Amino acid sequence: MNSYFRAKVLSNTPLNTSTYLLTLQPVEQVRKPVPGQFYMIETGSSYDPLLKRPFSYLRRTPEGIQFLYSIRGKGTLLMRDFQPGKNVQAIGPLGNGYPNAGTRNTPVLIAGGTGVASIFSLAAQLPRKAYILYGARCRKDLILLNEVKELEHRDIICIDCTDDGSCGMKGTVIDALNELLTTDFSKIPSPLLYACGPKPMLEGLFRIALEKGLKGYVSLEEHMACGFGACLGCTVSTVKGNKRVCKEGPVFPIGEIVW
Amino acid sequence: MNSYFRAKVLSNTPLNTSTYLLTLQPVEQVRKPVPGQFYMIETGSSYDPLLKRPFSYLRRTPEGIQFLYSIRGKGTLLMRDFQPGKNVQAIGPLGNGYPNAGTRNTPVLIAGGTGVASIFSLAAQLPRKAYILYGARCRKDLILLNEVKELEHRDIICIDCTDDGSCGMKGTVIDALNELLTTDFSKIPSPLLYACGPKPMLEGLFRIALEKGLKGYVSLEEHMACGFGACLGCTVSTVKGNKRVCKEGPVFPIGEIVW
Amino acid sequence: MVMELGVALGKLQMKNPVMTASGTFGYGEEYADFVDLNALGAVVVKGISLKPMKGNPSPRICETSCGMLNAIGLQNIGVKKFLKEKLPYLRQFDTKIVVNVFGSTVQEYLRLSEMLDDAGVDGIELNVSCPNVKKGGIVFGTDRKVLAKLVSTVRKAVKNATVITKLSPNVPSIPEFSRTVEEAGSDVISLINTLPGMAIDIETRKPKLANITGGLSGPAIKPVAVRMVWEAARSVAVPVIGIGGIVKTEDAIEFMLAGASAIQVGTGNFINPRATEEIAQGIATYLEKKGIKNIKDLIGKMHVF
Amino acid sequence: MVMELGVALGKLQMKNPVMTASGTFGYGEEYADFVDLNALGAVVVKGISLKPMKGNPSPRICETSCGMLNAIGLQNIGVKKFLKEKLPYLRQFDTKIVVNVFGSTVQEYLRLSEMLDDAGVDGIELNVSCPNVKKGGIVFGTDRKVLAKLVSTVRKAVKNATVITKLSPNVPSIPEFSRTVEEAGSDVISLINTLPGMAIDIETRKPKLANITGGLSGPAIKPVAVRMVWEAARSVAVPVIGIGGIVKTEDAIEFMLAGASAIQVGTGNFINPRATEEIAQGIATYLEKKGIKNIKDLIGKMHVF
Ligand SMILES: Cc1cc2nc3c(=O)[nH]c(=O)nc-3n(C[C@H](O)[C@H](O)[C@H](O)COP(=O)(O)OP(=O)(O)OC[C@H]3O[C@@H](n4cnc5c(N)ncnc54)[C@H](O)[C@@H]3O)c2cc1C
Ligand SMILES: Cc1cc2nc3c(=O)[nH]c(=O)nc-3n(C[C@H](O)[C@H](O)[C@H](O)COP(=O)(O)OP(=O)(O)OC[C@H]3O[C@@H](n4cnc5c(N)ncnc54)[C@H](O)[C@@H]3O)c2cc1C
Ligand SMILES: Cc1cc2nc3c(=O)[nH]c(=O)nc-3n(C[C@H](O)[C@H](O)[C@H](O)COP(=O)(O)O)c2cc1C
Ligand SMILES: Cc1cc2nc3c(=O)[nH]c(=O)nc-3n(C[C@H](O)[C@H](O)[C@H](O)COP(=O)(O)O)c2cc1C
Ligand code: FES
Ligand code: FES
Repeated sequence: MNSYFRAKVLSNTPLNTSTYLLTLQPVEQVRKPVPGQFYMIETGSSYDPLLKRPFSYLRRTPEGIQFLYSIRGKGTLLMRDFQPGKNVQAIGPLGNGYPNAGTRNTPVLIAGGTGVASIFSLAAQLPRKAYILYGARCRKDLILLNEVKELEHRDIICIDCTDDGSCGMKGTVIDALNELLTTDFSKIPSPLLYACGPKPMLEGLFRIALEKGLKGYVSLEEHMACGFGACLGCTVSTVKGNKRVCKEGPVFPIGEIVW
Repeated sequence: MNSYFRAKVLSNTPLNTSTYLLTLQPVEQVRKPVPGQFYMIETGSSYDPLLKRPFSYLRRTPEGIQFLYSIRGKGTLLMRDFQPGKNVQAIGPLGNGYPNAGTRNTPVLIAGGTGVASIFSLAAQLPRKAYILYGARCRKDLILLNEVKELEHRDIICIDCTDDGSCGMKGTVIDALNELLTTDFSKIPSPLLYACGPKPMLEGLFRIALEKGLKGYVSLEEHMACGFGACLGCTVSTVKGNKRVCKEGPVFPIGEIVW
Repeated sequence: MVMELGVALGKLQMKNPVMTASGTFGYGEEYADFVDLNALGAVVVKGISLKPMKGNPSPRICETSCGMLNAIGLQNIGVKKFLKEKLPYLRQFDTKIVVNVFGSTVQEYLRLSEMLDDAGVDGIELNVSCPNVKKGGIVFGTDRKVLAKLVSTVRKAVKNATVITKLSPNVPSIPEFSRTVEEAGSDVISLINTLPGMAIDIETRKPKLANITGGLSGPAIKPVAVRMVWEAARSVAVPVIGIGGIVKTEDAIEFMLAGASAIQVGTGNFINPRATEEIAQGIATYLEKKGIKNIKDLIGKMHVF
Repeated sequence: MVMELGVALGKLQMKNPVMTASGTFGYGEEYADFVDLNALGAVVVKGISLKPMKGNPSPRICETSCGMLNAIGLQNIGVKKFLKEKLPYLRQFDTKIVVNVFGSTVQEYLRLSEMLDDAGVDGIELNVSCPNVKKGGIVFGTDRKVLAKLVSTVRKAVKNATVITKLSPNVPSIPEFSRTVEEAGSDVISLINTLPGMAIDIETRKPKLANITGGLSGPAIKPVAVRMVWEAARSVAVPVIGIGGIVKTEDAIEFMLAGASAIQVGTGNFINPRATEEIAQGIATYLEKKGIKNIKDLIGKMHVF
């Protein structure tokens, strides 16, 4: 079983102008990922870019492993040119996935932007009733919205929202969460938060959790060099000292992080 | 008229396992090249490789400019992946072409390996009887041999040779030249040499020229950073001091070079 | 938006902060095909010595990861020929002319600077990364006493031209050397010159440069250069020119945020011969986008956490 | 062909010249998934201090052209925890164990070295690129007197372990510093550590590292590193370990031709976590192809024109 492996690009499909769905087919026997884990993916064959880039595990298909990525800088720009058949090196699955909710809690999932990749992978395998709040700037940034909505048949209630109101509720996921908790709080038996998204969103969530005494988990991002705990480049301040996002995370109990 | 321009890859075809025929279509108005000139071509979009690479002008087609390149290192390896439609930046035409033979001389062209690109472009526009000696390691390295042979209908006599004897005469072009000069010397009115190929070949040629009192021109290669005379990186020792291969060359009178 | 792009390096008033780095822009004319020299703040020409020099044997350059090594060996046509054949060409343009000079004794630097000052060039850039023959080959730029002597001697003799000292990156402390040069009277400090490096071909087992070692330049050295420029700018009051790995507008802005009042594009010219002109334009666009009216509000304006 | 791949660095006998560079290989166990540690000449662990250190705030790393900057700030678990929790793991393997150490006084280095020597580690690598609190923050590695004092003190106290001094690249003369360290008794010299650098995000205008400056590593610095290793190896008789930008076999060979008796792979481990093992294999393949029976015939065997 390998965690450093060669994979073939099966497909690389634009979902909107800046987000792509990438399917990699490992050409070696590899480990199985769990939701919340991530992979380090090589973006080019030269030394510029030098380091692999971290991407959350989205889902497995019979042929391969899928990822969502948005174009940010030089690495993701090169990924856009990945042609089917191309070989790339990858490392993974890495980090720790989302802990189980336990039988008594109701998972409340919160996804912002490409954070949907990690949250969707979790939602897709939840065994029972849950909520999923999904927000983005506008309609076309609500990547995979249909897939998320389809989870409703498995009793997962999806609340989508956009900053500009072009789809779902107008406002941020934090607004949506506040509203959900205000109106339906009593109806949700011990909500347990699971969140992945931009830092300001996670900070907002932390404040709500503190205020309402909620528990939960957040998936964090930090710049990474290795992805497997060797460089100490990706640490985050926690109440228990510095922790490596790639190794002790990327998923952390929300209350552990020093924001 | 631009000499720094963007071009589109029209085609990029393997001619053998390590040599490719590249056709670039400038998307801007560009200057016309003459045989012996070259272009600096960008091989990748990142800073690794950093510098453009020099390639001789092979010929023009109605659609674009053609080059021959063999895989040597990281730049040419990336060129192999050029897909039709790709944009590349290029500079050219650069340097000085081959001087005219004058009416009384008989051009004797000598090409070794990919040196055939530069020599073929010259041969293709010679107005009168000439010889072309073309050598490579083996049959499959005699790139464009058919095109070279077709020049015979224009009274250009082609003598091909291979180190392993798998095609044409067994031996080097220098052997072939020696033989030609020994057997047919009297029949060739004032031979004028034009050569492009690996350094050992050109050195061999220089010795023959010295010995037999022949004149002619050689096209040289040196590592280049700019290609247009600014960096002084590509100098060669000549009897008149250091000269820039990219600017005063790449074609030099054979007797001027300090070997 | 009306923007102020001009910067003053001592008496040297440039229409914008974009200069060319010595040795990468020939004598200017090599770029006539690519760049409108009128669009540049200043042209810095290839290093000039009193007598012509033929430089090192080939190979003189090789590529490295995101950089290149060069060992040109300061080949140049000598100051006389420069004044006669190259300067008149440059004078046609509405740009400042800076001449990079080097010698093997203080006297040679002095003589060169006087000749160029008399000829009316706008700036003289002292390349101090050359061995001092009098001092047993020690490089001028790495001995503070020798460096101070050189700079003050030249400074006293030069009447009109702005004196720029180009620091060697090969010193233990950039702040100390910057202060040394400032105290010696240099009007401006420029940095960095190339980092000494080497490369070996493992097939032939030979060094890739005939000279064995050469100077590393290009994007690879940018982080080192930005750090040194930041250190220099914090240590002195005179303007600092940032050099090292600038290829695009973003790189130029980075150096200016670190404290550079102007920048020089070197190896970047080989990658994109139009780089200087594009960067001059790009800086204007950046300022406009950010609503910065005067380029001074960019210089040294990095926000610290 | 029977080949001799083993090299001796003083008393430190390694089965092959491939080592890991401190700070890029954790405590070894982080690579258990990727590398058979038995295949390596030695494992050099993350820099250890007497007391645990929490290091710098994030962001601690950023990528640059063909390189990366890091400002980890020497975060580590402290020597006690290392001896108790990490050393036993490494002892399982048939490889040498080298511990990189640093302190803020000579006494701290001494205490650390003694503890590690007593614990039976094979080598102690002195990281001297840290500020000396007693000497007003000056970096140990950039002051020859302080450096000599440090090395000789440690050398006298250590009984069995091989003492390796890791030179700072931030010195005016590598030959001088190499000789200083050799004279002070260092068994081996390793170089280079990272080059100080920085990068600024032009959108936020903030430095890309919370610490503002960091150390540059990776392929970008290889030419500088090869040059310094060549200078060091020519200046001293003790073995030199080459470090800086080694990612592939070719890079390792280049350093050995320049004079390195062994090499360390740093940033290369992030690019390819199997790099060390592949390079150990690759060197054997190269020697075989070239018909070189003993690796000694590679070390310093660059052909000069
Ligand atoms: C555990 C983890 C999981 C991730 N999952 C996904 C995912 O599923 N889909 C997705 O699109 N992105 C994801 N990211 C973010 C992704 O790694 C970055 O967008 C990517 O590395 C940017 O690379 P680049 O070369 O294009 O940008 P660069 O040129 O390197 O930088 C462009 C910008 O991106 C920022 N950036 C660079 N690296 C990171 C990083 N590691 N984390 C956050 N910001 C960074 C830089 O600060 C800069 O502002 C994840 C990050 C982590 C740490
Ligand atoms: C004026 C001129 C015209 C040329 N025309 C052609 C042509 O038509 N077809 C063709 O295939 N090649 C031609 N070359 C050679 C070509 O430029 C090199 O093969 C190419 O630059 C190698 O690039 P790389 O990145 O693949 O190799 P690198 O990784 O840079 O190096 C691989 C090997 O190639 C050698 N090399 C690198 N650059 C040059 C160079 N500029 N000249 C000679 N050797 C070099 C290196 O020393 C090394 O041994 C020409 C060179 C010059 C100077
Ligand atoms: C080919 C070449 C020649 C150079 N010649 C000189 C020179 O004559 N005088 C000088 O002071 N610097 C010279 N330099 C150094 C550059 O001016 C500049 O300081 C250095 O290359 C770093 O900038 P860059 O990374 O933008 O190239 C030369 C650099 C190169 C690449
Ligand atoms: C993330 C990181 C952490 C490092 N930590 C240490 C350290 O603790 N002690 C030390 O001596 N060097 C440390 N170094 C320097 C490396 O050991 C090595 O000298 C340097 O990175 C150059 O080699 P490279 O280009 O192969 O990475 C560190 C380097 C990196 C990239
Ligand atoms: S990325 Fe290296 S320790 Fe996390
Ligand atoms: S390649 Fe720059 S002068 Fe010829």
